[in-house]
Amino acid sequence: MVEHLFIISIILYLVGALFALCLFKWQMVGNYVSFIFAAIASCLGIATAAMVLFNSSTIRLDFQLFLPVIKYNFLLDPLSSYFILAISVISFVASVYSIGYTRLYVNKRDVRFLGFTYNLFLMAMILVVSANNAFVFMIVWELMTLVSFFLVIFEHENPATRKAGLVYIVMAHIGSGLLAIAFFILLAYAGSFSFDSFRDVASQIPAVYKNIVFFLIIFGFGIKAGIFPLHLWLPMAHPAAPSNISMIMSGVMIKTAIYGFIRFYFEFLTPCPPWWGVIILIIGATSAILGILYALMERDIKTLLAYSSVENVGIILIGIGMSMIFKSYNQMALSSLAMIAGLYHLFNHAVFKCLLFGCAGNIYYSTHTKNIEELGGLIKRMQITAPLFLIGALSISAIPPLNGFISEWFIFQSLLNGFNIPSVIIKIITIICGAVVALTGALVATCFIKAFGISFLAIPRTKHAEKAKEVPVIMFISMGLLAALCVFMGLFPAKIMMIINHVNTQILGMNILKAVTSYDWLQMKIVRTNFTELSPKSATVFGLILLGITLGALFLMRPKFIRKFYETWTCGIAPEPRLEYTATAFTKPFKVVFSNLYKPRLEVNTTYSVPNFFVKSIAYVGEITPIFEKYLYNPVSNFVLRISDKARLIHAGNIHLYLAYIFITLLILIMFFR
Amino acid sequence: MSLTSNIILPILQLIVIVGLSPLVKGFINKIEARFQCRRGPSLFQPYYNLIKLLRKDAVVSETASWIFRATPYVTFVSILVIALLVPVLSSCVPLNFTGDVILIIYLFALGRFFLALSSLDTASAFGGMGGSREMMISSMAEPAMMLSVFTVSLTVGTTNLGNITSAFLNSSTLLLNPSLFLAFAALCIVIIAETGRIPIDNPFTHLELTMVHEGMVLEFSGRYLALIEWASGMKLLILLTILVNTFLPWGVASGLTFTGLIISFALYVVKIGFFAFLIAILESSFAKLRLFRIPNLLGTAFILSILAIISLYVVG
Amino acid sequence: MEILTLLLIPIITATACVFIRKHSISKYVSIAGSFIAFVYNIFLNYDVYTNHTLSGLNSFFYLDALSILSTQIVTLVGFAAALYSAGYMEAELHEGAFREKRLRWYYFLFHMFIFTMLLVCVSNNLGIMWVAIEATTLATTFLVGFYNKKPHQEAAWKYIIICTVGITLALFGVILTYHSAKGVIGEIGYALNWSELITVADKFEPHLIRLAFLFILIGYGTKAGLAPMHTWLPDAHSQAPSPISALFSGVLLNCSLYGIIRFHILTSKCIGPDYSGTLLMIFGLISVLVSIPFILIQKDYKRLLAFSSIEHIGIIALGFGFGGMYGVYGAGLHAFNHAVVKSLLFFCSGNLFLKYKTREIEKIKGAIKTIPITAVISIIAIFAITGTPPFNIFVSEFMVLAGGFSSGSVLSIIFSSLLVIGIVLIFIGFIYNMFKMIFGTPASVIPVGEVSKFTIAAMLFLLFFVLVVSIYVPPVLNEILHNIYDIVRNA
Amino acid sequence: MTEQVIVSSRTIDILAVLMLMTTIVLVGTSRLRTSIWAYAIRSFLLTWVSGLIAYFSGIHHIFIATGISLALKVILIPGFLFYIVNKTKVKTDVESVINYTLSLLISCGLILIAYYSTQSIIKFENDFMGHCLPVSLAITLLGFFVMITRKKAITQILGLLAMEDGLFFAALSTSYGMPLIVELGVFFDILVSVIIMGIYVYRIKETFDSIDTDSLRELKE
Repeated sequence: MVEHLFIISIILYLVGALFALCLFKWQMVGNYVSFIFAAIASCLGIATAAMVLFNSSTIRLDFQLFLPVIKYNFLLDPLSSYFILAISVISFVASVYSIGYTRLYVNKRDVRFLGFTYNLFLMAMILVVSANNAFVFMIVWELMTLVSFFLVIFEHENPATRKAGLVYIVMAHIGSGLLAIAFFILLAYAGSFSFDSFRDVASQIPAVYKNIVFFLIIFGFGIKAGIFPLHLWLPMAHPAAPSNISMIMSGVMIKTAIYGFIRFYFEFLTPCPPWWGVIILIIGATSAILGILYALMERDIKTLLAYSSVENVGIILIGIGMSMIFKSYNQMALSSLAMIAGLYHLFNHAVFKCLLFGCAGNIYYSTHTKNIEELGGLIKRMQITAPLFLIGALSISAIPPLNGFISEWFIFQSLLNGFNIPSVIIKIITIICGAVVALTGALVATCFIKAFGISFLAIPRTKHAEKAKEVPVIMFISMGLLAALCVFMGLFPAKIMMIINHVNTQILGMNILKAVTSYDWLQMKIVRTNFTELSPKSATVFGLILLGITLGALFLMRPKFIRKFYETWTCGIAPEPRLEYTATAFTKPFKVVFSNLYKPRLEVNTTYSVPNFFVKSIAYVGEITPIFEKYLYNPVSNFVLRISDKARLIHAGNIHLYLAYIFITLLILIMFFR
Repeated sequence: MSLTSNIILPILQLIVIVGLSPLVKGFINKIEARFQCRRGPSLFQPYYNLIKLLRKDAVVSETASWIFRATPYVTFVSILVIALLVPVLSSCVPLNFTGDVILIIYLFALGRFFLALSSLDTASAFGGMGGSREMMISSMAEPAMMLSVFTVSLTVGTTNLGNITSAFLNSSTLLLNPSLFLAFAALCIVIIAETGRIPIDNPFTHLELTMVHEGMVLEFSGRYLALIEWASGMKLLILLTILVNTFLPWGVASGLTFTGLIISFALYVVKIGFFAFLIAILESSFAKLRLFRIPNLLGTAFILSILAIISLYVVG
Repeated sequence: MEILTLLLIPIITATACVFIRKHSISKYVSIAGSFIAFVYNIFLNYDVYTNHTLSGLNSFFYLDALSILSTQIVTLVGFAAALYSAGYMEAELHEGAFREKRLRWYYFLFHMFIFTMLLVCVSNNLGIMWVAIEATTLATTFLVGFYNKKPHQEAAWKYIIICTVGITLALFGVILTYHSAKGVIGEIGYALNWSELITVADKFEPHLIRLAFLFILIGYGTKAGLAPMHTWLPDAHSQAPSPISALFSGVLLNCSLYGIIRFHILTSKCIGPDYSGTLLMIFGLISVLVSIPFILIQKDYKRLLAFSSIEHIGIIALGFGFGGMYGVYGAGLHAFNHAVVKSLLFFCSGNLFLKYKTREIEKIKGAIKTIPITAVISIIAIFAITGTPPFNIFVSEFMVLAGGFSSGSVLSIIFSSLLVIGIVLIFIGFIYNMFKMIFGTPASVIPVGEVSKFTIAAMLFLLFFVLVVSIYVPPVLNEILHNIYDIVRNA
Repeated sequence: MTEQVIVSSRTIDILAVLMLMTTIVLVGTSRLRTSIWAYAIRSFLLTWVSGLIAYFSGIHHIFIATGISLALKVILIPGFLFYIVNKTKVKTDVESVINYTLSLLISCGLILIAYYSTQSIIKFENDFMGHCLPVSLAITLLGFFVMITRKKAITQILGLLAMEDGLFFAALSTSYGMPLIVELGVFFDILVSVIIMGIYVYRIKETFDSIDTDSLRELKE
């Protein structure tokens, strides 16, 4: 039953792709067809995942089709179905959204190609998380990369887009190369490509090879996940892609890397030493803080969101890392608590990041700009997008009672539990990570206050923003769904934890549902850890009651309260856009405080109409140095190119030289291999 | 605990926090006036202000959106919810189950979020300036706050303020712990930063370029201003309450006896008064720091809290 | 007898082409001839498929899985190239690159070339095989210098000198083998027949065989383009007309490698697989590593492809060197895949050349706008040649690597890790150049539209094989590859 | 072992050494015509050897091979080369990349290598014609060396031919020549290749108006 659903959904993706390609003339129709197919298929995906999760079963699909020597194994276990769930939810929403969004391109570019690659992309992601065989995994993994690459360079006339695409595909391919080596090393021990055999030999691999594989995996998957300093491609590629694609890339594609981490570290490489977990933890913390610091300085809203994805991946990895540490100290209950934190945040991030990218897409759709300095006052012009963005912003900054807060809370709880770890060093590291997470949370809030406040509030700064109007309805339906999901996951965490618990029972063999949920005196289900309880539901209820009381009291105090509207007091002049606070100005204090990291460069050049007296114009350039490109990537690539340039002497074009090569080779062989 | 207590205690707490918070402000103003050799306004001046403002209509900027109008209510209510989460008179907190100190911290963040938004909402430059500075200060304060709170909750083994208080009440030896003193110091600095008192921010200034909190709320008037003022007053009181009831919990009623409540109330007033007095001294003996000196101060707080944690882990 | 027919087809076609003066007819003749050869060879395939070996002319010819794979590649690519040159040479003719009557010689040499390569694959006598390999050089020298300008003559000269030297060295290896064989067999006539040698190879005198294999490796390796004997290859490939370059990369290299593999089998039967296997691995790895820098900083896209051929020959050599099921199977499959994809890429390059009249990467922009079909096909082909899933080269490279890693010896694990890194770097080089040429907006006023129907037909024909083999290895091919593994293993 | 066989084997050894000397002449001389003559002489010696072998081994097809090589290697090819030299009217002295004394020293080294590398094989042979294999290898290497160091295109052809002589000698001396069909094929290949090379020498002379291979350096990275 379930496997049939699964196969059908895959087939539907394929059919959608082919349909999109076949409908030559009617682009609009092709557009609808492909995305509707995708939507249906993702619904089936949701159903599949739900079935597998709820009767927590594992389903194997093995085909011996096509290639002789190699089997095609797929496995649907709770872990993979959790990811399938996330992917399918997001892809459903994105598909519905795309139906509206793609109108931007109809008859301007080849929408058929978009639909084609889009469907393949979704299919590839589903297959990545369900593959049970190294060979199949590599194929679908690279297919995912390849298709998303074509989506990134969809607007290839723009040089920036081309650069983004190049950087993306190159880095992704380096990652896959490392992954391949890791797989092969495992293969050398397992003797077969199947993941099952990897699981079987997990304990027999010698430590040194395990460590090699560990680092290969960090880099291989880390590039896709966008951890610092391997994040370079992410803030380039995600903005370059069409918004409906960035929804998926940021929402779920980078999560497939997290899936890889979990598969390897909790199944193929167990038991793992504590310091692995510590490394993951530190990587997570670094990515979190640096990611948000760079997001803070961004003016391009999609780049900002991309950097914030880096930050969130960091937070997820903190959860995973804690879980690994606890596991290696064999404290399974805490390990699964941390795992809940990580996976919960994973799902949350998928939801609100998708929502935010959708709103960014709406903004681009109606204003054709992504630079928030050119926006403003949209809240009056796009009256539905604004609240949706606000909800997204609130939940990404972990404001209760929305979902972001829950996972943040769990992260804090698991970090607090670091005191159970025997080693003092690790204890201290965990607590410092706690501080980092706290700082990150505050910075996220700032960052999204900036993003929302500058682009939606006050007066429009440019014509684009003034002429902005609301986008087609179909784009709201999907995003409304996401917003609702944000609220739901914020208010009823126990439900989500029930799902994640299935995953835990599979990969950690630990069912802590009883331990982490209980009932309060109003018999409402609440979440609890060994430190405390949390019931966002009742907190919200009380909040609403108090709000009611406040309003009532105020009404009683002055029944006929009225507001008078006047223009803002700006020291006597009529308020105009130029007087508004800009995004750059808003984050200026942080630029000063963290100037060691940013190395800000600013130049002011003034042109005078009458020298030194009447200023005609003042140009102010302020930018931050991209230290990773400057000090890490450029040197490496330059080095490689320099070496290659030296190598050109081999082909000097002189035939005597060429003959001499052969002669010398011959002599060497005769002397030494005789 | 019985249903009655679950009805009565919240109401009591609300009354105490909501009722006393203007008085604390008035008290601080009075003391400072005394230090400046003025008679100063009456203790109850803040009450008069609030009532006056509540009676008035509001003037709203025409560029502002519904965010601006929603902000006062959000801020006020979020503070009220917090008021239900902290132990004031009795160590058994009514809404213990709904959340812990982390929730409290993020509820503060909720109010701050909306305030900062509304500061940007009225296309005036001062608002934005105030908002960005406020965000900077609070972000810097966040880690120190978190860590000092962690120190306390790790010594006790819970993050619920109520349980913390009762734990300290039960065994006073727990309190004699050097790391707690470090945490206490850190928390004091953080509270000053959070409530925007001198030397971080001057609550009395309306000189444009020095405004932080005042800059944010510059455009509010009438009822909205009243709610925000009141909320900030309550924030001060709540933070002080957390401070005193965590680090010097003596006298806090553990049960729900009438006498117990009376005693703890009396002691509570004394402690709060003491700390208010300290703030007054501080404010009248220091000048406001330069904006970019503030991170150093908060950094000190952070270092203190880190030391607290490390000493806790290493020494035990 | 069947084998003789296979050989006769190209000869007849060649002679026919000489006598037909008008290109409009001769092109169809050549297409027809190569097509017949292609189809006929498929039937031969089935014969070998049913009864594992095939021999004719009192065992003068000998076909087993190894040789049938090579003939298959020869005829397949040969047909595609004939189809392509019909369009390409016509376009060149219109450009006035040469006079029409020289085209006859083009087709004559073209089919003689195919004939010689077929002879290499089907001859049972290793001496004849040597003669045939030398003959391929002689047949193609004029094709390399076909345009007869300075660079073409230079390329031709380097080609014939270097290759002849190499082949001459190989002859020494053949002689030594013959010498040691005579020691065992004694009877002269058959002493160089593979079918005889393989039976008695284990009784050979080891020192002789070792020395012989060295000379064979150097000699045929020169022709196969194994570094550091590869130096003729980029020049010849870049100067020859595109269809000929396609045949060079796709087929000629394989044929010479085929020679090496034959001796590799003999040697490993005599003194165990390690000696020759290790040598193959070393040269394979050197070839891969040498090709990397030139691909990274290449300015001429035909040279780029040439260097990539060196890399892939290296990979095939590595595969045979690793040995084992995965290694050999993968190597065989890789030979096929590389032949198909690389010829396809050379066809693409030919179309680019016809459209832009330059071989410099920098001067080409926005091909996807001007020649969309070629551009799309070349994108696919580039991703295929760089071993990107889900295309066919990935499958074979993956198997070769699996062979390397699962063979257990530390040396081969290190080699395969280096191979992975090399493959990634080469991918980077290719993609970088692809971006320059394919995407963007065309700079100057290049007329939009494909050049010739024939070229597109040839490309689609090959593309079909690329896409099919990437998801499905036909049972015949599969069986043949398995047989090759048996042949190598039984040694 | 019969008297006559021993005698002929000794003669063959002597001839081998003579061939080696002609090759050294090829290395040492600075005159084009001299080196062509050296080639002719070497081929003649080679033919002599094969005649001898054919005589006492009594294998008939070697006679055929002898005849062909006499016609081809002693008469045709040298003639063709002289024809080319006259036709292209090149200056008839050979420039070398490295000077002659040094190249002579190197060639000594090569001969040593040839002996060194074949000794392990000779050990297993009977002492009969012990010099042949190393000498033939030496000739091959020397020819190769000439190809590397001499600049003129024609000298490269000569080097190649020297290599092939060495191989023929190896084939003859070790195993009485290859099977006839192979021999024929090899002869054919040599002839054709020399012709083609000649044609190219002519063409290169036409286009580059020199047959100096240093002018062929356009194609490079």
